[in-house]
Amino acid sequence: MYTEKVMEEITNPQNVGEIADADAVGEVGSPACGDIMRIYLKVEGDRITDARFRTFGCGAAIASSSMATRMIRGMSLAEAWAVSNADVVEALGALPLAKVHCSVLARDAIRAAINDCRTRRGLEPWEVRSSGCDGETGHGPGPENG
Amino acid sequence: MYTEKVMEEITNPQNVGEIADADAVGEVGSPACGDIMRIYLKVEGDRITDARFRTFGCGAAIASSSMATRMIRGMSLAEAWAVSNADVVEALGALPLAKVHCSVLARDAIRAAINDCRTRRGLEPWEVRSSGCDGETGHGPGPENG
Amino acid sequence: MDHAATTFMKPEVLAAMAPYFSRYFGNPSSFYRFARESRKGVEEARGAVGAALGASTDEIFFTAGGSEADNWAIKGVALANRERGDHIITSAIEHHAVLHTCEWLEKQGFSVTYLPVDEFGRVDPGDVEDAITDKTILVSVMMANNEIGTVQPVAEIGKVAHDHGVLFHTDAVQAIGAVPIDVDAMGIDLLSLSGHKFYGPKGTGALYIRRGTRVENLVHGGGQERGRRAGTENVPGIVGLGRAIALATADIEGHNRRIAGMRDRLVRGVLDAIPDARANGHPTERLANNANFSFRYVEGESILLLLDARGICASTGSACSSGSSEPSHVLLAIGLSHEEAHGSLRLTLGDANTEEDVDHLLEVLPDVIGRLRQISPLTPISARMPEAD
Amino acid sequence: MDHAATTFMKPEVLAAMAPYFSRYFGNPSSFYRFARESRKGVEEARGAVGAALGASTDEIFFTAGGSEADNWAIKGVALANRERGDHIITSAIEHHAVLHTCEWLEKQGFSVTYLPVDEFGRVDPGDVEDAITDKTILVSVMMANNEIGTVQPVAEIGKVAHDHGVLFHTDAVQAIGAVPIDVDAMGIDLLSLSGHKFYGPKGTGALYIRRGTRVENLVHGGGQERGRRAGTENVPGIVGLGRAIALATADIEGHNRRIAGMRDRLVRGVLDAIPDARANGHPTERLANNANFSFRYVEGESILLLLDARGICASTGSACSSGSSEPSHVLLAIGLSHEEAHGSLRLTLGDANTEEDVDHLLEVLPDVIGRLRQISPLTPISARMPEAD
Ligand SMILES: Cc1ncc(COP(=O)(O)O)c(C=O)c1O
Ligand SMILES: Cc1ncc(COP(=O)(O)O)c(C=O)c1O
Repeated sequence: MYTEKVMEEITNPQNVGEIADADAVGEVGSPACGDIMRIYLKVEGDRITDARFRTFGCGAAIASSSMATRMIRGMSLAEAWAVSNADVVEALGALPLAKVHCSVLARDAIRAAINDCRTRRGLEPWEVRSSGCDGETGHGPGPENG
Repeated sequence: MYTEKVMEEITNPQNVGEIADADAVGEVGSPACGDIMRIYLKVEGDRITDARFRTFGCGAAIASSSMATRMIRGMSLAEAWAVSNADVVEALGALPLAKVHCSVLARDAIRAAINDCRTRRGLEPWEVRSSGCDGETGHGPGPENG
Repeated sequence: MDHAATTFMKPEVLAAMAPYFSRYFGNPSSFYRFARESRKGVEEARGAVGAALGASTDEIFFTAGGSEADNWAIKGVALANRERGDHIITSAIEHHAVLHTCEWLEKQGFSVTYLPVDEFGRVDPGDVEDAITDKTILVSVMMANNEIGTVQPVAEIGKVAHDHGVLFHTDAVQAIGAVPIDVDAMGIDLLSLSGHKFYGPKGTGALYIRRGTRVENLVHGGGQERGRRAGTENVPGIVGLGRAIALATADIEGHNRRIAGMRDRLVRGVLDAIPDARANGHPTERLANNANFSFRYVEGESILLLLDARGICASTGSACSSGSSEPSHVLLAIGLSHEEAHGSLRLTLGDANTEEDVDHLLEVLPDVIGRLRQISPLTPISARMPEAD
Repeated sequence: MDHAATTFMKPEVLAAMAPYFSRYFGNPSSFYRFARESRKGVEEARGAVGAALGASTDEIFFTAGGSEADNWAIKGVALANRERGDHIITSAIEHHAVLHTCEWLEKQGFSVTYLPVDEFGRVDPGDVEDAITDKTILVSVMMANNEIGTVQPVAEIGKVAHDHGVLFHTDAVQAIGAVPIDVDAMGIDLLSLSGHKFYGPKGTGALYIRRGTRVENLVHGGGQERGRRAGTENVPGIVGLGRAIALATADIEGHNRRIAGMRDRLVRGVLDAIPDARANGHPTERLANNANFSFRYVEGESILLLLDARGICASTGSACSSGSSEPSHVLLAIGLSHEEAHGSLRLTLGDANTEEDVDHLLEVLPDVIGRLRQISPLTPISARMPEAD
């Protein structure tokens, strides 16, 4: 069902854990949905210097969180906001169709963390609509267009 | 489907043919039914001295006619009338359930021939109800009880 | 000579199935890597079926045989499209898997038109067109008939159906490996097939469903076959079906040429040797392997029995097993009398048959018919052999 | 350790099937002597199934699996007895082959009661009695549950049904070879089974129908299975099913003793080694081979994946594949929270398992759960292993 590459990401996920003095935390999902993703960020100026996660969920959820945190380390907040779920899938190589919603969750968790960061700094959050259990999300305007 | 014994009766039927100067002929069935049996008798006094048949029909029909003519040779007319379809099946050893109606046809053909004989002699026919395509027959009272 | 009833399984087919019985026995819907081989086997077979029909892989759904496929196609379309209409068109010479399914739908309130056929067993596409009403949701006409071998003008019928926005199902159980099939060119929306008719395993089949076609499930339950046919997949069977259809459709033309050569010699030989006989079905639009005869004055089952005693397997449309021995609905539909219909014989050649088999049949059959005619009260004196005893 | 999903085929079963693929390939409904071996094989298998259930041979009808048998039984009884009533009683923990069939019948205008179960997954026969109305035509309660292994009080339920003149169907797919069955003593009118759950072939199954029970056909067509299930018989499959059921039911008690011994050690070992874990299902009224756990804070699919990476096949009630990842209806029905239901693991032992497999599982599973709990945001600090990097 999963490719070798995704299985590697599941059996050896990167960036597992919390950041004690995190500058931002984003969480999406719920136990009822079967998926919870929580992403911790360390942000210096505009740049993400550390990203970690905790995830309750299926293999694709773990792999997506692991890959997402790897991708956004070193990015600016705007760059990280622009990471789409398709980018996550591409970085993983492939996900089964039924599992693509997990990559959407990862994107949403990143965005939730970024907005947490902005709020803590007294800034308006960028617009986002959160995803339900079914992984459908409205595409709020990113920083590029808002 | 058929036992070896019945197959033997089908591949080597006995008493096939006509009797040129028959004392009686009985025919039952129709082409639409898929079965026609015609039995020819030579009767001396009360005794059947020869019996022959022609049959259009399935294997069981051929085997039943063959066996029936073998059975009634040498019988009195009353004895032959008393031959039941079960007697024919028993003499054949066994018939598939779906083929039992062929033994009924054989009995009916015998009875038709016997009544033809009685009629030619100016006697009342014994009571009989003829069978339809489905092989169901009413059991008219035989000579024993009428 | 009864390959239309069922075929032996080719050694290549059994060889393809073998590893899936005990080594790759995983449930393809299971999750772990161990089940991957099973999944791969199933998906390769799906590809082979798709390729044989000119269809996409995701339009192929495996079933337990031709009957299930026919039932599913017809009930599935009927029940899923009820609000669009309640009228179905089929032909009088369909297999019972289609006819009895239509009769069942009639009991559920649908109305069914059973189109007549001509003396050769062909449906007229014009009749299909005339029968279509604004209530019609489905036309189901078989690609090739199992008794008399007649091949239908499927592409024309498909076009008529589509011109009127009606779905078209065809029972291609007898056509696989015999008629080149392209579901798009032929306008087919649903197509049934059965593995054991082309040297594949018994108890396997498939239904082609054109993408986007609304079909209700027949077997509800687990999510197998993308949620459309419940039940743990018969992995070895499916793998065997895939291998068999690839073999059967690799060289349809060459296969037909070889088989039709034998068949034509057989038909000529029989008609030359036996008077009061006719060949049923279409002279040219017919399956290469099928020969169907009516012999007057005799009944089909007894022909089979005497042939069987001489080592020849055959079939008859006369099914004298129900007590009320019904003659073949196909033979009656092409205009035969009850008597002629009762005296029918179907010989269907296959990969195992040789010219020697044809010689043997031509040697045995005239004698068999002769002996039965001697027994029959219907035979005119002129057609009778000299009395035996 | 996923024998409830499917089993490998025993060598004896394949050996029994082998001659029927290519040597005795006749169509058992054919007529000639050549087909006799096929017929004999099918009828012997029918006898074996009848013997395993305490039923007569003529009450056994072969199908293409458990799902078809469930569909046939429930739709067949419903449609054939509609004028007597339109109410069906089943349980909340049935297999989807039963539940989705009942839902389909609801769409056709039937009404269905889905009985609750207790925390161990048992149906209360008193609830069955209370649910029966004068419109009730069928009770369908499974003999043993496929996820949590709970065995139902089938005989009591059968008695209640019969006391009220209601037919009783049971899905015994998981029970064959594990629960001794006597359809008369248990008051069963219809019973479904599936070959590949007891080392028989995939794509085979059977429905027991008590003599005289009114059941409409599911697959219409030819006269196979005494006119009740159309389709050329899957002769090798049927023969294999017969052989497999004879083997599986030869020594149920001995088999259960051996398997339950391993299973009990496994359950004790898991609960001892892993905190915040519970064993689901009934403590005693359960299949000998089934162990079902909930591990808090983690999700089932990820458990499977990590086990798979260590060479262990297992199953979970959490089916996170539809997008809206539904937790198991069975686990919710016994009162688990969504989180607990998502974190379930089913291990089912079979003839191929040894004590070494149990050792291996006990070695691997605590680590797997530990690693996933370390990843999970739900895990309390107290239940977390020291951070890795
Ligand atoms: C309890 C139960 N019923 C029905 C089925 C369906 O059986 P099959 O997959 O053979 O159709 C299964 C197995 O998946 C089962 O466990
Ligand atoms: C034309 C046709 N349709 C359907 C069927 C049914 O196929 P199966 O016996 O595989 O269910 C057959 C064969 O018996 C057939 O010849």
